[in-house]
Amino acid sequence: MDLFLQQLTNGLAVGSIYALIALGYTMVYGVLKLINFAHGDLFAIGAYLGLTLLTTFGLSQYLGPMGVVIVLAVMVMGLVAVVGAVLERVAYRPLRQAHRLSAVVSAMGASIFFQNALMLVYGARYKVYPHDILPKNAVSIMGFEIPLVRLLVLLTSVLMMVALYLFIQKTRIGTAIRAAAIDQRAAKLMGINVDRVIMIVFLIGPALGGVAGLMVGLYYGQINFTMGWMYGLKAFTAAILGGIGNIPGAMVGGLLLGVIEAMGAAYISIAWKDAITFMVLIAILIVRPTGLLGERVADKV
Amino acid sequence: MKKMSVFMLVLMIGLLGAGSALADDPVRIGLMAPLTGAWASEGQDMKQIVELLAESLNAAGGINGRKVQVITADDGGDPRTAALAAQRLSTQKIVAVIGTYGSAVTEASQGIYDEMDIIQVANGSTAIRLSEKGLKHFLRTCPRDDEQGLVAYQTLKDGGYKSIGILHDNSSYAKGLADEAKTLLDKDGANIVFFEALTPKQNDYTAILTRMRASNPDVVFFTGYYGEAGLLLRQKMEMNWPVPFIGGDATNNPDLVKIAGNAAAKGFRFLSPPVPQDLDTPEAKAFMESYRGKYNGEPGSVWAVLAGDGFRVVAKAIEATGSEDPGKIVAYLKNELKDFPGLTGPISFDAKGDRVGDLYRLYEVDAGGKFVLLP
Amino acid sequence: MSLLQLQNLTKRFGGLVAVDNVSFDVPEGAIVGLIGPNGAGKTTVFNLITGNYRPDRGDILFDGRSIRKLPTHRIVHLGIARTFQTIRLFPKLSVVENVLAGRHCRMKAGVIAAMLRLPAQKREETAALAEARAEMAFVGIERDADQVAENLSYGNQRLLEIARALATGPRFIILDEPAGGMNDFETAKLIRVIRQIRDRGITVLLIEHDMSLVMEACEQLVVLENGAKIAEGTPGEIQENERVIEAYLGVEEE
Amino acid sequence: MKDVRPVIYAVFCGALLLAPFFLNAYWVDVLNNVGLYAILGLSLNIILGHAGLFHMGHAAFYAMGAYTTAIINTSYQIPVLWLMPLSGLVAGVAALVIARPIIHLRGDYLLIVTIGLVEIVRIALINNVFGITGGSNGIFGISRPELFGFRIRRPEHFFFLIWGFAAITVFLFHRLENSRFGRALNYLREDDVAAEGSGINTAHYKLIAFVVGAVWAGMAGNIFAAKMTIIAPESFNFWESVIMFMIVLLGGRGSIPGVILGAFLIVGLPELFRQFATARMLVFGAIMVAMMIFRTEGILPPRPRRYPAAVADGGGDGP
Repeated sequence: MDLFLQQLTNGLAVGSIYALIALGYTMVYGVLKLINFAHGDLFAIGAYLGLTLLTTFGLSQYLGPMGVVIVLAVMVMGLVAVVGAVLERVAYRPLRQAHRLSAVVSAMGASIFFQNALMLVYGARYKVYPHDILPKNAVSIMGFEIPLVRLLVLLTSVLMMVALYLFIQKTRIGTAIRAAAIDQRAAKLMGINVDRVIMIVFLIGPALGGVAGLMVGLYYGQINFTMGWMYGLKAFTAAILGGIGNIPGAMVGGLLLGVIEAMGAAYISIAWKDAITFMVLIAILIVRPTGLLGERVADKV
Repeated sequence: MKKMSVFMLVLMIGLLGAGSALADDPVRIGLMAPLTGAWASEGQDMKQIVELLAESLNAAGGINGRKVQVITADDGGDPRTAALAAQRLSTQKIVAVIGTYGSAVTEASQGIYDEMDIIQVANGSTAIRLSEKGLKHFLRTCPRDDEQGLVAYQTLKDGGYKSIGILHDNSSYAKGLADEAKTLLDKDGANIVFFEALTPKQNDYTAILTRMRASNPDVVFFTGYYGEAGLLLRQKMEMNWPVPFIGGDATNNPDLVKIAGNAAAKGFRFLSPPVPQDLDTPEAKAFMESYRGKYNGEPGSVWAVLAGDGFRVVAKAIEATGSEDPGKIVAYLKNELKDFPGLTGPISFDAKGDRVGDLYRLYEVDAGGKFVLLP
Repeated sequence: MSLLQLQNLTKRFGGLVAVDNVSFDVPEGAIVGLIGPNGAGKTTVFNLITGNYRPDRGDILFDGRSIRKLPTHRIVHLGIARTFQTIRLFPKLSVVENVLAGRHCRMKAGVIAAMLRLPAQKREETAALAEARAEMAFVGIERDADQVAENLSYGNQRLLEIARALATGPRFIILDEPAGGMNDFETAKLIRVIRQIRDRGITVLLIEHDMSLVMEACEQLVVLENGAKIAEGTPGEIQENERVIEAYLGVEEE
Repeated sequence: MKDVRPVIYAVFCGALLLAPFFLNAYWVDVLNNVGLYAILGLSLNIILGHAGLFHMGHAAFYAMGAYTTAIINTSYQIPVLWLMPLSGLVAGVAALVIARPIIHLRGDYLLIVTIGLVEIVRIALINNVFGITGGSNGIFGISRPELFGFRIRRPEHFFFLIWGFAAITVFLFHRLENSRFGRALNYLREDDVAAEGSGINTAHYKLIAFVVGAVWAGMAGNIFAAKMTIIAPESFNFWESVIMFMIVLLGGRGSIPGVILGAFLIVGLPELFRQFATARMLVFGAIMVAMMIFRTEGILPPRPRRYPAAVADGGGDGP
């Protein structure tokens, strides 16, 4: 039982990062019906930018650990949001009227571009975040030793998700985003500036991806230029698992994916872990073809 | 439509025109390395080192008065790209090729070089079978997995551990080493409580560590690469698990300490051929000096340095035989070259083209994050 | 004899009873209209007949045989063809290819025959093309054969859907608001086409809001309201029927 | 407008046929890779281009074909090319079994499942499933193919094998496209409710599209195994599927010339960019985005099928 709970927290920690990245996929998908294959690379850019900002400004000399994290997060979110918006303007907007898959190829091209740009700028070797930013101690909860950082990761992700959810549900811009997600043409007729909505989505999604990258950097320490591909794929899986286009779905899908991975590794096989994850995913989709929280679209005939 | 046809035409001409090779004076030596892809850092190091050595060789007058030209091809760390790279290099009138890193990648190129009578000196491909095929022109400056397996077995045995966990990453190399060590330990009746593979390039290994911890080993032997090893050490410390880790030679990279942090890396031991920093031969010292001078840092790993050794033995053999005949060069390397002063210690080859001598040393990471050679 | 018999058909969507215990027969060779206010469940009845939805209760007999559990393409194969309320053509394909889609279920050639272009396959293709052209000529759109379907006028798109349905070689055809979006001239043409279809021996069941078309073309009407059948009879009888008048009162006429 | 396409095709074929006599072994081998991916792209085109199914796991079928050949050739010494039909068959049967439960998934849900498929296959191969795949070492020592007693070993030899097979593929697939089967796939791609309502068994055709594509990918796997003589799981990773996917979309969904051009661009361009050294993939990525922006429906989108004019009795023959 102890082991089970331990693995559960392991899974939730990983899953919360997947969830944060998955949010970006799902938001963009909701409005544009586009799988932004470059999203994982925006996440990696966030991780690298975080490192650059941290080392060039020597933030930890002036601020306490929480201060560093918050200032970094804000800066990274801002910068990655700009990259995301530029990506949308350059690589996706010209393809908006084209077949959906055309934009997918453009996204893949952008992904290759970003990944290699990171390699050229930062080099192919692993990059490492300084070790002394975050506290190393563990807290004891119900007899468990849980590293404090891990709790912070989990907490930050959940906070971000709640904030995003409230933003989408309660604000005017959020309503416009939801309207555009349901029917772009109708939204346009209702006087919603769809271009602006898309731009906002391409600011928020990448910002969340970027902050996830920063968290991975701070938490795990090690980053490399190919990391976006792996995390991107996992997060896309999470978004689909939850029902793509659905914001709570991305959260549930991400956390669940992390837990499935941890449990697969714990109780079945470590080497087959990723295969088990995909098998579970396929099984779930066979039963629920539009993911856990996805709407069931009945055929309108 | 017209634009299209022009485009096709240009493409065809490009393909037709780009392939012409020029014949000229210098001794041409190929380098096949993973300049892009997952192992790009190793490949770029290999290129830096071989180019540096070629430069200093040329500055010193070249081989028998002839300049050396290094021709590099990117194998992408992937067998299919490697086969292409090999085809590309074999049209470039090279005498020998240095490289490459991964065993499967080397394997995909071996046949092509052999058919073209080009000497291949691999630097990081430790899979046993590569030299068991009877290829005439294949050599390597790195030791084989069975040798390291034997050393690993000795180390684990001498440590007196009662229960042993073995973790690899399912790569051809790490799996080979893990299997080799396990076979020897099993013969001895050692208690292996854990034998599994992790998935590389994923940041979170806590699930695996938690499970491994439950099987309660006295020591863990990890045969994979330094990136994962660093994370394992770090996450192991975060969960307050004091078990000692021993790594295979792929963990020999200063980045390991950077990733794990000094505190977590302290006490980690690994097997490796000695790195040039630890050799006090004049060659190694001179090399390190010029490397630091040019690239302002240390070489990333011993494998890239072994590519440098490959280059040096080939240059030596061409000089000694005064010939570019592959048969003569290989015969010289296998039969006459004895204890050549390499950057990684004395180099000799056996009849299969494998490097002779027990190369492995045991290193430990000290509190300051330095790799200390254990006696 | 009745070609199609609906027996106590019921379909629920969540709490809503879309079709409530509906029974009626369609005699062979007739033109029958299914009418009723918006949301009465007419299209749902069609979707039940063609297998797009499964009934919760009741049965559908075609030529005396239950088709309740058959997939749509099997039902088409048995001889029931349909058009859709919202036009569903293959918009990027040419008109002739759209009609050939209907021919598909009467053809046999498989992958290997197609790759090797066997003589039987070639004959079949030639014949199918001729039949497709005949159906286009029948509805009067043969001049647009090589147009892309989405470029056709609205009325012609409706006719193209009918041609595609006819190309399946049906005994029974279901038309869902065939005059929707047509002008008077096109509607008049449509009425001629519907009669000609019947003259070919094909039984017709149609939903239509255009009452002039219904009264002129149909020989028998079935009226639905809130999913239930409220009347059945000749156009004359229906026009007199109290309940029908009541049902249509207050409902805006289209 | 006069149709210049046949002229372009003829020039292209002529140039291609003469290429091995002028190019060195390296460039011939580049062309071999292009050819191999053209075959793979054409087979994926049936599924992705014609049937419109988002399938990003084609490398799984390619792997099955290659491993079938490798395992049987190394254990029973059966000549490599004889195993080509068997490789296709194994991949085809696997497609039939795998695709059945997932075929009803829509768009992106199918996409992730097929990505999962290729990952499951790769992980199974790495973990030496059934003890026959050789784990991450893969399988080595696959013998060279022989055709009519001639031993195929050098790139120039493979050139004719690969492009010969590509030519056969084009010939057969062109006919397939212009048939009842090809049209049925297009109908269900455009609107599967309407297709079903027109009497087309859409589930069946989706399945058959998968099977035909998989059979061809399996046969391409056979050639790949013969050419490499060693195969390893990493040759069939998700990235390979992505490459095939991009070839079809960049070239033009449903267009044979488009897919072949796509193979030239996606496989050939990175080779032309070698002068950019480590930046070559960066340039490649940027060019992909640019090409997609300038030709949003692919570079050579398919042309509409032509049907002989009315009262055609010599007809049935497509363009």
